[in-house]
Amino acid sequence: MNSMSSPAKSAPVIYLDYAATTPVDPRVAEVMIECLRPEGPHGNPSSMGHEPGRRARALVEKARQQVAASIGARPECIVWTSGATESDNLAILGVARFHADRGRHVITARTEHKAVLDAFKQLEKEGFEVTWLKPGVDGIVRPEQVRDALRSDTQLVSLMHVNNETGVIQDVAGVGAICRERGVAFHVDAAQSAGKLPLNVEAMNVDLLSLTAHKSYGPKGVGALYVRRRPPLGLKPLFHGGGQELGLRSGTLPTHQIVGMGEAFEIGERDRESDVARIAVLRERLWQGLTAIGGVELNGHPSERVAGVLNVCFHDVEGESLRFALRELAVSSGSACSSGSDEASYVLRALGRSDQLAQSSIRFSLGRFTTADDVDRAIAIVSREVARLRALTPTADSNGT
Amino acid sequence: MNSMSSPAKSAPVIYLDYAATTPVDPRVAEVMIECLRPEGPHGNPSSMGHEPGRRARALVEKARQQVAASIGARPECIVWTSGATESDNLAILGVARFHADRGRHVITARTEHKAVLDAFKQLEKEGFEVTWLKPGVDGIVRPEQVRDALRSDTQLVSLMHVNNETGVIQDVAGVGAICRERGVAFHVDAAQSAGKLPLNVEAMNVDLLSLTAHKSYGPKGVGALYVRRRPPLGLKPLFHGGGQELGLRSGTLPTHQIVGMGEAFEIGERDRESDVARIAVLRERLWQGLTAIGGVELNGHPSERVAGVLNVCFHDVEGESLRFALRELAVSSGSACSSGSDEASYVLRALGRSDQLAQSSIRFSLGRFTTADDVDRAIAIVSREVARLRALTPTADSNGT
Amino acid sequence: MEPEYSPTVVDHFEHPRNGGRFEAGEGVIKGVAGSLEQGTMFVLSARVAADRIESVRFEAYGCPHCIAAGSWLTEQLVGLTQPELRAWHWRAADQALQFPMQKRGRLLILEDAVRALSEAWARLIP
Amino acid sequence: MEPEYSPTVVDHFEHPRNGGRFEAGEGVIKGVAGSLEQGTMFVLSARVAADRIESVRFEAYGCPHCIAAGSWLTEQLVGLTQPELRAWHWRAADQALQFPMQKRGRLLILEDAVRALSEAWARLIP
Ligand SMILES: Cc1ncc(COP(=O)(O)O)c(C=O)c1O
Ligand SMILES: Cc1ncc(COP(=O)(O)O)c(C=O)c1O
Repeated sequence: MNSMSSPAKSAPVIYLDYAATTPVDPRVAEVMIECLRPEGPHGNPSSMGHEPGRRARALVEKARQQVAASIGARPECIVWTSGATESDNLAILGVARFHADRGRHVITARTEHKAVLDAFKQLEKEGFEVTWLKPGVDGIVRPEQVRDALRSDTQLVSLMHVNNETGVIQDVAGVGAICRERGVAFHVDAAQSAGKLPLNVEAMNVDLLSLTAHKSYGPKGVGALYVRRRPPLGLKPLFHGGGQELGLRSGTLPTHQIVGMGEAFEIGERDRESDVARIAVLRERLWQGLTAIGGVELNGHPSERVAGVLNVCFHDVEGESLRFALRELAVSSGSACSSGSDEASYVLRALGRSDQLAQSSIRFSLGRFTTADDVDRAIAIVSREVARLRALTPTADSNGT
Repeated sequence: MNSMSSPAKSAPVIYLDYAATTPVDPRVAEVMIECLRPEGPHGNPSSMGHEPGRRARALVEKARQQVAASIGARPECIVWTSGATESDNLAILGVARFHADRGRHVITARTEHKAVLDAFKQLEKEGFEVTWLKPGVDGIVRPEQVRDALRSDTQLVSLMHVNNETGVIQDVAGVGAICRERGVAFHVDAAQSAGKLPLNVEAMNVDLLSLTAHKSYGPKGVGALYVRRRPPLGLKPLFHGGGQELGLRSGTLPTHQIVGMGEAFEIGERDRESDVARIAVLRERLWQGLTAIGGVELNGHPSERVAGVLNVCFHDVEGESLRFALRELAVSSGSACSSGSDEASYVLRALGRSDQLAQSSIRFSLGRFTTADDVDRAIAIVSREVARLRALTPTADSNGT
Repeated sequence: MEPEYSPTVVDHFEHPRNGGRFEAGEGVIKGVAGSLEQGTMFVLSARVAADRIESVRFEAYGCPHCIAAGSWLTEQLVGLTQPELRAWHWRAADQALQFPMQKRGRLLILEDAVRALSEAWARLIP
Repeated sequence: MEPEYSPTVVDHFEHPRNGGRFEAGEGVIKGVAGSLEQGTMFVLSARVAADRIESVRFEAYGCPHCIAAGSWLTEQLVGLTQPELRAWHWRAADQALQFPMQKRGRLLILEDAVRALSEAWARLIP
């Protein structure tokens, strides 16, 4: 087989895939690098019996405070994990399995990330009944839908804060209030909202909240789960061992990773408003450029969305060709997180898009290091390529033989 | 409460706790740091649709080859995890749960790491029957013990290669041959052996092998599980999501971590013989210095042990005072991995040591950056402090009132 | 995994030959197959003179392999007689462009478009 | 978690006062409690003159708090009368050395040693 897929074009690609993962902020990289140096805090944070261990532990605890502060939580409610996939699974499988004898009904939405969907599918295999809420064409699940779905044996509701494909924001506080009122545990996947929206677990009545560092300029491979402690929420760990993290998550704590996440979240919260303002302007500039092409439509709610994400469908251009034509841009179609399948995005399908339009949709996601020049070059490339491909597209009157 | 635990002494501590975790080798740190830079491979390795993603993926796959090569495996048999705790759980819970209908008997030893013990305890809760093998006073489980314990419904045998507390080496090849003959899956926790002993999954007849980077001069928070692919071994994942790692381990792959592990394992294998030779000399020097003190005994087999670990019990000195007296040394008692409990090591207890002697045992573990000067200073400190404390110890004739 | 494209596919995708179509008129024939809804559609139009094809244009909606196949085909068909055109077989395009196995079905749509073209030509001849 | 030691404990642990014991002989009394097997043991020996304690030495096997308590005690007991010694209470050591709650039991062993000392003294007096 000839393999020949890397772009022959010369210019470096324009990175507009911040929702898939962000570069590490240089300020974050700096504190991580300090940890990796020979004179760094290389001890095992569990080795409290000696200074190198305690030094590492102190850094882990500082980071715990940073992450906790960014979501309005107490530090002891933060459990370190390997990322949001693990956090989602720990929250969902953990709570449902712990309380299985109290009820086996659980609720989530069809547009959740795979990490949530697949955890719920696992629960189905374990005998739980799942209510899969369908959002409106704007991508939004109304809190009343949750209220209507609640039953006396409902154990858990899970709803993401910001959708990774469309950037649409859910009314998690609205859902949280309903769940709290009914005494049902409420989990929020906030992988895509940290540093983009204010987060407060108390105000939002959230019991469990999943975070990951690599969507917010921190390192890949570290995340956290917020777990309400008062009153305590029973949770079964996913795996077992040294008993770190109060037994909820065993395994040696990766100091440099945790320190990076702490720093990233502190910066993310401190710079949030200015970051968001800047990115919103760039996003608007991109949107204006794209609409000028014609035959484009926004996927998801026009205003209930985070600043950085623009998911757009292009009429009259086939998806795979569009993506290949745009390979000077690092953008994504469907979820970048599910390893490169060619299927139409289940999220866009749930929003009522046809297979074809879903496949001709592109997610542009902007971030802290995106420049106006990036945006202008992206607009130029998209305009040129869409026009070029559309020129080859048979017109409607050609139909039939 | 007054808190006053940090050593008031001035000299920097001497790090002799390599079995708890190692510093990152500067050559490893260098390749990791490259990944964290703005111009580094910051894409999501699952984003195969664009160049930044493919660049990251290529590095992940190169590291997979490095790790695979170091254990004589094919790269597609390597599954990335967050560390050996997760690998152990994925292997043990994964295989047992997948094949639960074929048999519910499993075998392990009492001296395994908590990550293995607690995974087996979880299996007990799920209705499995566990045979807990008891090693001899030398810490060794004889292959015949495994043979005798095998039953027609035995699903899995798990035995560690090198014990983390004593450094004792098990005859995993001997056990592997028996398991292969009987068609029983065989898991080996090799967290402590990579870079210290030759590892070959084929020669050792191993079906599953747990690895972690941070015991071999790589970063904390990344590990791997070797999973035999021919014939394929059924395995249930611990958590669910994007379907990375052939569905066995979902979650965004942490490029910098994986690259670090790959480099660490390549270096570890390349430098293994010279590292081991150098460390064995230092270990012997330390042992000579300690025996000269008198009233010390080695824990575990005198020769079937890795070069770097020396676990020694001190007669007539109380454990907590000994540890506090030695706080200029970063050493460990019991397992450093179980977050600082004060209990006597269950490993040493299983070897027949009294609670008291187990508590007065110290694990000295040496590594790549240990110097003769470190060892000499350590000997001087231990000699001085043991003598000082023993001078206060009541002599035998004082007994009774 | 991202599908992989051979250099020929990339070349034709980047620089499609003979895109567009001829105005309906004397000596102009057309062959259409597939549909936008299906995800793959080809429109071939050709100008024929005497018993040979003089030139071909294409429109295509589909993956890069399809776009490339349409472009490539416009060069291949020139000079063919009607029986030769009727005998055209998808394997020719497959050999030139190395379609991945799972995309072969799309070549059958291309073959259908060629067949429609040849039928249009047949209707023209009497 | 590593137990935490107060500055007083660290000081006495690092620089124990009056370690050792007096040779048995005229005016020397001894009080023992605990055992190595138990993990905590104290041996107190004192030289008494007239009705006061002149000096005290200790041996101890146990955690740093215990070592420190033994050391500290040797200074505290000097000058006590026999009734004062008999009245000695573990709380005095606890206040000075801040034993963690779970280690208080070890102070009772210390108190036993003091009591044994006072009984040995009582046996001496008649
Ligand atoms: C909404 C959402 N949840 C969960 C995840 C999974 O996070 P991680 O890659 O840290 O496992 C992602 C992205 O990958 C995400 O966007
Ligand atoms: C033998 C053994 N297995 C498993 C582990 C756990 O590894 P990790 O810290 O990577 O989870 C350790 C050390 O912590 C170990 O020594």
